[in-house]
This record gives sequence, C-alpha cells and structure tokens, in this order.
Amino acid sequence: MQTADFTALTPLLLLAAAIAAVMLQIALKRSHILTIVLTLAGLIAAMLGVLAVGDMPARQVTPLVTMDRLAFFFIGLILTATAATALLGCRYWEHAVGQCEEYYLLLLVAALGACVLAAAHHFAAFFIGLEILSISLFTLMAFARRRMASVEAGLKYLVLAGISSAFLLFGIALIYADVGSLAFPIWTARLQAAGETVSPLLLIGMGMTVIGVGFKLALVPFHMWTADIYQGAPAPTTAFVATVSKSAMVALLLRLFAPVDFTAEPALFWTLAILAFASMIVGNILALRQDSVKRILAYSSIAHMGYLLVAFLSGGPAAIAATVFYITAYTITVLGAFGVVTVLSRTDADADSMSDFQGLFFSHPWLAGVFMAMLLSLAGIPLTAGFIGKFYAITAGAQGGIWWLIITLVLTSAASLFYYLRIVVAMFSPPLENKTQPPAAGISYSGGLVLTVMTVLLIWVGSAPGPLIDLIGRITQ
Amino acid sequence: MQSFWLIPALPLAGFLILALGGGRLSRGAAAVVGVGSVGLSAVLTFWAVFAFLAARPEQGAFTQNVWQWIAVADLTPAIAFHVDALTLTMMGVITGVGFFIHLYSVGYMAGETGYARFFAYMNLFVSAMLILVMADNLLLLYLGWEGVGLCSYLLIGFWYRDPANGYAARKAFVVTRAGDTAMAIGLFLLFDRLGTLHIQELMQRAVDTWPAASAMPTIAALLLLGGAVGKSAQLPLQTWLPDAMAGPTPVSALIHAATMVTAGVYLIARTHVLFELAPAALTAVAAIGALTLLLAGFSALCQTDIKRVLAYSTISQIGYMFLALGVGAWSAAIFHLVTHAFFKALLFLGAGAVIHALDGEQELSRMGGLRRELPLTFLTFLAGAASLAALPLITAGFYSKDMIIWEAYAAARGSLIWWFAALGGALLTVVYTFRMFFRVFEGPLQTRVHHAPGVSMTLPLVVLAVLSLTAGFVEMPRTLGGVHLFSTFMAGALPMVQLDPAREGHEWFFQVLSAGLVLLALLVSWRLFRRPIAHRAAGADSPLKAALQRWWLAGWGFDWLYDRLFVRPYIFLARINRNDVIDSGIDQIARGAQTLYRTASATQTGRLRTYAASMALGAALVIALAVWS
Amino acid sequence: MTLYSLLFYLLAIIILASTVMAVTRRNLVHAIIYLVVSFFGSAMLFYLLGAPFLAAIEVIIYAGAIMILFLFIVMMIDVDRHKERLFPIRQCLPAIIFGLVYAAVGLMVTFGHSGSKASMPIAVATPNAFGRFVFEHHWLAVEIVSLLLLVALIGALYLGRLKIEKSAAAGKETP
Amino acid sequence: MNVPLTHLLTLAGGLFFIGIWCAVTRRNLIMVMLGIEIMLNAAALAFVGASLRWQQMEGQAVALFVLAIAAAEVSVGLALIICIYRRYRTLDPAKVQ
Repeated sequence: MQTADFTALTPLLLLAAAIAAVMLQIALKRSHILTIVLTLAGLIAAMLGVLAVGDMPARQVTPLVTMDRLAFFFIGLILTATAATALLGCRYWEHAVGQCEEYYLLLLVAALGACVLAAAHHFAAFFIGLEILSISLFTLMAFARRRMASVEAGLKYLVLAGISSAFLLFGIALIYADVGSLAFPIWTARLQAAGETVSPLLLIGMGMTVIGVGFKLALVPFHMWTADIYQGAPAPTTAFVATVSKSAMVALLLRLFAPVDFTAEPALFWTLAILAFASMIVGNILALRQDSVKRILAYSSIAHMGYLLVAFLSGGPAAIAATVFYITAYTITVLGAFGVVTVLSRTDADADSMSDFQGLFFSHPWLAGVFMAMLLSLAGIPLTAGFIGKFYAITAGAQGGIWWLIITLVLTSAASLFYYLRIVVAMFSPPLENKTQPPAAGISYSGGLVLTVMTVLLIWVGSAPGPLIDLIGRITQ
Repeated sequence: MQSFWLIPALPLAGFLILALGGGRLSRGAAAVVGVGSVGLSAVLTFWAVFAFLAARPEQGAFTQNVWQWIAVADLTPAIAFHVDALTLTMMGVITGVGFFIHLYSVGYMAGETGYARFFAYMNLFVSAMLILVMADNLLLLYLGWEGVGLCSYLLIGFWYRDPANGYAARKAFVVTRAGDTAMAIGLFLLFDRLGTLHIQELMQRAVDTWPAASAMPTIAALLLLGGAVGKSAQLPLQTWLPDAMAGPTPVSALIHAATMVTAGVYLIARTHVLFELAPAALTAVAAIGALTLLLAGFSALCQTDIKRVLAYSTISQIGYMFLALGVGAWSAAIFHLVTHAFFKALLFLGAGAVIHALDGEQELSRMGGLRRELPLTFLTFLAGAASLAALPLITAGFYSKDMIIWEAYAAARGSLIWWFAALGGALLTVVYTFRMFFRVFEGPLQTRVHHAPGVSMTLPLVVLAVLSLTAGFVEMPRTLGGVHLFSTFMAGALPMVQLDPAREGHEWFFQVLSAGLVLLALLVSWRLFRRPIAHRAAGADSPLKAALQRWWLAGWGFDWLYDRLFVRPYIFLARINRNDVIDSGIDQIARGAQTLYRTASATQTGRLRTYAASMALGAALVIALAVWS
Repeated sequence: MTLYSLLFYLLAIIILASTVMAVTRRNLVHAIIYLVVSFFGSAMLFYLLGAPFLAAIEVIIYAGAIMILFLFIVMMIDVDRHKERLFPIRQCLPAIIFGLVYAAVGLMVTFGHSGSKASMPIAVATPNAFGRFVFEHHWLAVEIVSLLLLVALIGALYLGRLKIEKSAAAGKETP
Repeated sequence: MNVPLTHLLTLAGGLFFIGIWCAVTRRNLIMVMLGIEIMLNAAALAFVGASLRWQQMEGQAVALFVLAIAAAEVSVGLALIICIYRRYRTLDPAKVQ
C-alpha cells in the first residue's frame, strides 16, 4: 500500500467517493436534481482523474488490478457512457411515481464494477467486478417497478446471469486447480505452453470462462436474454447494458485471451470462432422481421459482438487495436441510438414499436436525422464511426487470414442493411393517423446534449479517425 | 487548378441546404438552389476542360489532395481527385446533361409535392456521381458508387405512397448490391495483394507484380466486372432497370440513362490496365455486352410502356459500350457513352414531355397522333430517335455506334462474331426505336393532350437535340475525312485501339453495308408500324409469335429464372407450385430469410425456463467444443 | 483408508444425498431444511480441507443467514397454495444432452488427468493467518466486495419496498 | 488428507450439476434461486480443494468472496421475487410474462 497505488487508483477512488456522497445526499434530503448534479460531478471528477494519471506507466495494485493505459482508456469510455446514461435518465425519471434517486447510485456502483473489470488482472477481480455489475444491472432493469416488462426483465437477467456466473466461478475454480494461480498472465502462459497436451481441467475451465464472457456479450447460444431485456428494461438502462457492460467485458476479453497465440491453442480459437459465426448469423436473422425497434437493436447487438470477435480473433498486433476501435465506435453509436429511443420515451411506456417511429422525420426532423445517422453507422455506411470500425475489423481479419469469418461478416452485414433501412423508411413515411406522438413537450436539454455529442463524435470518428486510431495505437502497444 | 473540389462540393452544399431547410424554402428558392448548384458545377467543369486543353498537365492529369481520411497500416485513403481526360469527359456529361435535366425538372415536377426533396436527392446524386468519377482511389470511388446507389434507391421510390414504387426501389437496391458485394470483395483482394487502393499506383503495381493472363488479375477483374454488371444493368443483373422506371422521368433520364448506369463502363475503363492483364475477363466483358445488347434489343421490341422501351434500349446501348470495352476499343466505348447520354437523356425527357402532356399516360397503345399536338417535342424526339437508331451521317449516334461496330471486327481482339452481334443489335435498335416513335406520334389521336410543355422543359429538349445531332462530328472515321478530336483527347487517359492491319482495308465496305442495312430496317419499320395496331391485329398473332412476344415482354423471363434459382434452397416445392412465382423476383431470398427468421424466433419464447435450458445446453456445447476441438 | 478419507467420503455422500433430496422436494420448507443439512456438510468438509475460518463462515452465512432468509420468504409467501408439477417431460432432452457431456467431461477429469491424482497433503490455514493473508494481499478485493454488499443492500431495499407499490397502485387508479 | 483432488472435484461437479438441474427444471422461482446457490457452493468447494492442493490461501480467499457474492445475489434476488409475487401472486416463472 503505497502512495503510487493510490495515485494509480485515482479514478476508482473518486468514483467511490461519488458513491458515498450520493448515498449521503439521498439519506439527508431527497432531490432528483441534486442527485444528478452530484452524480455528474463525480463522473466528471473521475474522468479528470483518468486524464491526470492516464499517461503514467502501468502499475499493478495488489494482485487484483493493473492500471495501465488500456485500463484507463476503457475506464474513460465507461465513465463517458455512464454520464450519458445519467443525462438521458434525467428527463426519463423526472415524472416517475415515487423515488428514483437510487437509480443514479446504482449506476455509479455499476460503473465502478465495470471499471474493475476493465482493469482486472486476476480472476478474483474478474468475478467480483462482474457480480457488482450484474447485481446493479438487474436492479436497474427492474427499476421501473410499475411496468411488468421491466420487472420481468430484471428477473430474467437475475436468473440467467446467476447461472452464467456460477459457470464462470466453477470454471475459474477448475483453472485454479490446474494452474495454481489466479493471475491472468500465468494462466495465459500456461495455456500457451501446454499446446497439444493441455490438460482437460484447463480446457473445461476455459470453456466455462467463455460461457461467462459470452453471456455478458450476448453471443449465441447465450443470447436468449438480450431481446427481452433490451425491450423490457427502461430505455436508459438498456443503453447502459448495451454499452458499459459490453465494453467492460470486451476489455476483459482482451486481457484474458489476447495474449494467447491462437495458432498454439486451436481449441480456444475454434470455440470463439464458432460463437462469432453463430452470433453473426443468428443475430441478423432474428432482427430481420422484428417490429420492435428495441428488439432490432438487441439482435443487432448480438451480430455486432460477432463482428467484434472477428476483429479479435484475427490475432496479431492489429487485432487488439481493431477490437478497441470497434467497441469505441459501437459505444458511441448505441448511446446515440438509445438516446433517441429514450428521448422519445416516458417512464410508463417506452417508444418501441415501428409505429412509434413512423413519420418521425416530419414531427422531429433532427431526432430522425440523428437516429438515421446512428442506424447507418450500425449498418456500416461510410463516413460514420461504424464503417471505420467494421473496415478496421475486416482489415485485421484479412491480415489474420480468417476468410470464412470475413465473408460471413460481409454477407451478414449486407443483409443487416435491410432491417436498419426499414426503420429509416418508417421514419420517413408519413405519420400514422390517429396516433399520439410520445413526447409532445420537445427534447430536454440533457437529452439534446447527449445526442449532439454522440452525433458529433460519430461523424468526427467517421470522417477523421486519425486521432482516435493513433490514441488506440499508443495504448495497445 | 485548386478548385476541383468545388465541383462535387457545390451540389453537395445544395443537397444540405435543401435537406435541412427544405420545408422552409419556397418552391422558387428550392429550384434556384437545386438547378443553380449543378449549373455552377457545370460552368466550373467547362472551365476545367479549357484549362486542361490550354495547358496539358504532366502525366495527363490534374491531381488534388483534399483531405486525408484514415491511415491504417498501408491503407491511406484520402479524399483526393485525379482529373484526366476520361474524368473530364464524364464530368462534362454529368454536370452538363445533369444541368439540363435539373432545368427540365423545374417544369416537370412543378405540380408535385416534395419538390425540395426531389432536388435535394438529385443534387446528392450529382455530387456522389462526381465523386465516383473524380476519385483517385478505389475506396473513394466505392463511396461514390454506394452514394449513387442510395440516391437511385431514394429516387426510384420517390413517390413512396405507392407500394409498387417502393418494391421497385428495393429491387434495384438489392440486385445492384449483389454486384457491389462482388466488387467489394474485389477491392479487398486488390488491397490484400497489392497493398494499395490508389488507382494509378494500383495499376502500376499490378503490371509489375502479375504476369499477363495469370489467375490473380483475372479473378480481380472478374470481381470488379461483377460490380460493373450490377450497376450498368448488364446480364445477368439487368432485371432491376426496367422496374426502376417507377421513378419520375427526369430521374430515369439522369440516373438510369445518362450517368449512373454508365458507371460500370467508367469503372472498367478506369481500371483498363488490370483488364488488359486479364484477357479472359475482357472476353467476358465483350460476351456480356454482345449478349445483353441482343437480348435487351429483342425485349425492347415488345414493350408496351414507353419508358420500358427506353429502359431496355439503355441496357442494350450499354451492352454496346461493354462490347467496345471488351475488344479494347476504349475511347469508342466512352464516345458512345457521351453520345448515348445526349440522345437517351433527350429521349427520356421527350417521353417525359409526352407523359406529362397526356397526364401520366405511359402505355404506347394509348398514344398516337401527337405530331401535330406537340410539334416541338415531335421534332426533338425525332432527332433523338434518329441518333439512337444511328441514321447515317447526320446523327451523333451513327458516328459512335459505327465506330464500335467497325472496331468490334477490326480491333486486334475483335472478331466476326462480335461484328454480327453489333450489327444485329443495330438493326433491332432501328426497329424498336421507330416502332415506339410511330406509335407515339403517328396514327389517330388516342388521348387528349392536357398541357403543353413549358419553356423550362423545351429548352433542354432543344439543346440536347442539337447535341444529339452534332456531337458526333468530333470523331469521324477515316473514310469520311478522319476527324479524331475525341480519341486524341482521350489518348492521355486510355490507350488507342489496336487495329488488326489485315482487316483495316475493308472499312468502307463494312460501313456501307451497315449503313445500308440500317436504312433498310428503317424502311421495314415504316412499313410495319406506321399504321395503327388495329389494322394488323387480325392475322398477326400466331401462337408462336404471341408466346415469343410474351417472353420478350417479360425480359426473357430472367425474373422468373431467378425465382427458380434462388427459391429452391429455401422454400418447399409445394409452395413454389402453389404461389405465383412470375413477379416475386429476388424477393424470394427475403422470403427464405423470413423462414429462417421464423424458425429462429420460435426460440425466443420469452419464457425464462426455456432460456435457462438453452443456456445450459449452450454451455454443454461450448464445453464440448473446448475439450474436443 | 485413513480416518480422513473415510470422513471425506462419508461427508460427500451426505452432501450429495441431502442436496438431491432438497432439489426434489415439492414442499419448499423441506427443501430448505435438506439444503441446510447439505451446507452443514460442506462446512465440515471445509474444516477437513484445512479452512476452519471458512467452515465457520459457511455455517454462519450459508446455512445460517441465506437459508433463514429463504425460510422467511417462504413463510411470507403462502407456500401450500403453490404446488408445482415436477419432472416436466419436455425438459428431458436438454437434460440428457447436458448430462451426457457432463458425464463425459467428469470421466475425463477423473481418469484422464495425472497431475491431480496424487493425494492431497494435510494443511490448515488458521483464521489468524488467513485474515492476515486476505488483508495484506487482497485488501482491494475486500473493499470492492464491500461495495458489492452495498449495492445489494440498496437493490434489495428498493425492490422490496412496499410503500411505493401502494402509491403506484393508487396512481394507476387515477391516471 | 489422503484423498486425491479429482475426487473432490467430482463431488463439486456433482453438486454443480444438481444445482443447474434444479435451476433449469424447477418451476418455482425460489427453487431456481436455491439451485444457483447450490452451484455457487459447489464452486466454493472446488476453490477450497484447489487451495489445499497448491498449499495456498488464495483459493480460500476467493471462496470467501464467493460466499459474499452468494449472499448479495440472494438478497437482491429474493427482493425481486417478492416484488414479483406481490404483482403476479405466483412463483412459477412460466406465468410471469
């Protein structure tokens, strides 16, 4: 326990302080606006902390976490996404019946869990972070207690996440039984060295770890929860699940499996490759004829994690950079997309079905424009962040020579255009008769801020990705 | 020349103004922005042509680096322009013809809702098309390529209230996407093998790396050809173009006649070095061209809708261009592209004037006798039809088509087969053109004329008519004095055609023969079609002829064929027989995907226990995979 | 066979049997009581494996707190009204596949692996040493776990709160 | 203690299997939660066994965290179940829709 340890932990400590402050504030005097201000202040302070210490040399704090550039990058990403979620929630919960201040408290704790995941260097950090995230998430999902779908979503996540983390824990136990250490480098070294003669214990442990990771990333066949939960959970929570929980897990994926040379460990490669393949196919097929926008986004997230895995599986130096870039672009895009959904929603009913979006262009041209930009980015149309991400993924894949996955990626993402364009077409169609547009009041400043920032980032990253690529190149060295 | 970037930027700016402020602009202002931006680009383009002619740049091209986009390893795509003779020609066509079509639209679209939206899409299209031809790397070219596809989709479905239009738009989008996918794979292949997408450098490296006629350039060229075939509506991806006529007529004139559909020709000409390394691919280009020009010609003969006649005629004329490309007659192809842009735009605009006058009537059988009602349209349409039919000496179409027909035989890669195909196509062209012409303008009056075209519509008609007649004089065969202004202009960008010295001497004979045959065909169609249909109806329809007519009317049944090809894997045989498969087209892919979707959705029961069970099952699979793979 | 190993197998049988009994009971109270037995068995096993502190914790937290919590809930909810049908036939196929893979994997681990076949030594981690170890090496983990308990507290409080439910229901009646 | 690790792992695996079986097949949310608890307990058992094999305390420390996690998960889970029971008056997950 040295000063340097604390310096390295600055962002996490600031976040923990914010948690304590918000909790005290709620206990003393409930005030929605005060809670939001405190939450944002804490998040911004933590972001500043990231900026302040982000360039320091990597430091391992206890066996548990390593605060290196990659960790700081992902912590920054997580904090940004959390702040965006909090801002989106601001208007969403304003008219909620009863008390809603706990929402922000839970968001902060969940963000902390995600940060721990991003910096994990040890299996204990892995599952503790994961559990903090899960437990806060299912409360966040069930937060709109008046809505049956919301409570149901929380229940499903509770049971399925419980099962998946039990698998993960048992897997970790088996790995520990075989390796004798819980630190990541030792296990990857072991996996690497063992080659052909790798022990079954280790393989089973690895498989169970993949289950834990696959569940959080919603890879097929662990994708069942996605649609119901995206649809049922309150819109800000969905944005959070789709961004924070995924990016934290991707960070972990990088730490866990990136050092492994896939040629030396074909079992791992094939397991992940088949999951990626199935995710791309099943995700896109499920999205094809959906009528619920939130479900479309859910299924498309399954496919996107498949694409991301293609980048990851390519191996070699470009793989990590491509993966990090992809998840960054994806986070920006999804925050924007769910931002639009949230802005159009109210606490008692989310904007969801295609008819809610029909004619949006005529009632809210700017919102429709933003949503279209986000959808085009998801589809990978040039000049958006999503295109660069996908392009980068394909380039990495081509370097790695995994052509069958690349061809699947290209074909399925061509097919995906169909359902993205369906939403776009609906927005530009004439509005339905005798239908009430969800928000008559207009867009709140906080929601508008998030949407503006995300759109600017989307176009900026899409049109001049140089700085971001350089940054990612620096942190992944 | 530091202002090249303005040429695509101006229409783009126009698009942004119209898209963002469209609702608040008056119709007049929208028209000024829409037409003015393209007009300014046209002025700039012609200024650029003069600058080019005045002082030829080194290496035959201006280049301008506007903006570096990304830099990933070897890949450094930038927004950079490469403007050589080929590009300038294309730019001239796009902005020049584009300007007149925009001007025409002011009158044509006057009564429509979505006026600003129309001009916004049109401006976006012009901008994307300019980017396509000006790009100096294949990635930027691809951006323009997809951009024009998107605009085409939006404009075909412009009247979105009618679901049939939406269907046509989707069909166009999906079918061309099949080609685009091939092209994208081609780009990846080129980048993977040669490490660059910069066109000039790519060509250089291709020559240095690959021996002629080896497998790699052939595969790459064939993949690019796939993209070109889709965009240019050649066999086997031609089915979308006739349906694309659902869009407003100026759209058909601009996108589906003059510019976008010729993008495939441009692509092949632009990458001609690669194609020259792959003789097999070139032969494929020629064969596709020859086959398409004949098949589409036959189909055009039987159409009953004036715009569909023109659509099949466009497919057929682009077939000529492909044939020219395939035999290595590069500048002949581009020359025909230019004259075709003039006369086909003219014909579409003329047809638009007729449709407009008849209040939306498109059926040939309900037209007739319009000669006296619409004299100006009649005259200009005649000029266009003569040029399309390549009437000797006085039309631009004659000079360009004659050049292709002759070089199809005389070029080093030419042969008598190509010549026969080209000549046969030329005869067909005469017949179907004048069939349409006589049906529209001769015979008794069938439908009352509602309103005559205004000046914004007639002015473009006149200008294009003049161009259709005179543009050919810039390039005349040796037998007629040997003017070679166009091919010398092109020489900096495209190689001269290699003529077979043994065949060179026969030129006058072949020309007289083809000109004579064209006149003969004109006479035949005069005899056949001058009189209205009713007079011939009695004895004409032998069963064979009727069947043939039906077959050609349906475009050789390609839609039907694709049904069969794509349906089978997906749908049970019983369902094929029960359903009417004639016009569901490539939708069947979607239907197949739907079946998969339904199967997959059945797993999404919303029931917790199912999910938990599937997780346990998935876990078993993953563990099994990890242990035994 | 030493006394230790005898004890181990005896405990293993008790644990497995009582767990099987627990998961097959239709009466929730019976299931929970069986599970308490199973967790007591686990606690003794922990002791046997040299973790006396964990053994105590297992009894206190698992067999004590958690199971009592379950009992409370069961008492709050009128159990008898909610009899469920067991052994749904449709669940057989997944169960069989999973069971097969599981059995294969289990056999592989038991017989295919050399490293862990050797008998394990006897060792004891005294509570004192264990506490030192945890707070010296895993202080950060302890802090983070404390946050985990915090979030569980907040979540349980929020979700279990009765008052809002009523006001919400009231709100529903007068929209 | 003269028992090989494999026997202990087999015991833990057996418990784990019973747990997942319970979580998947039972039609009562409380039993589902109990199943998850059994699985977590099995993991803790495996950790302690592995800890003994390597003569380290790390496994035991992790087992301690596992217990904490189990407690946390159960408390929120049961709160949610109460919440659901109040609304639906049932504990059958199939009826919660």
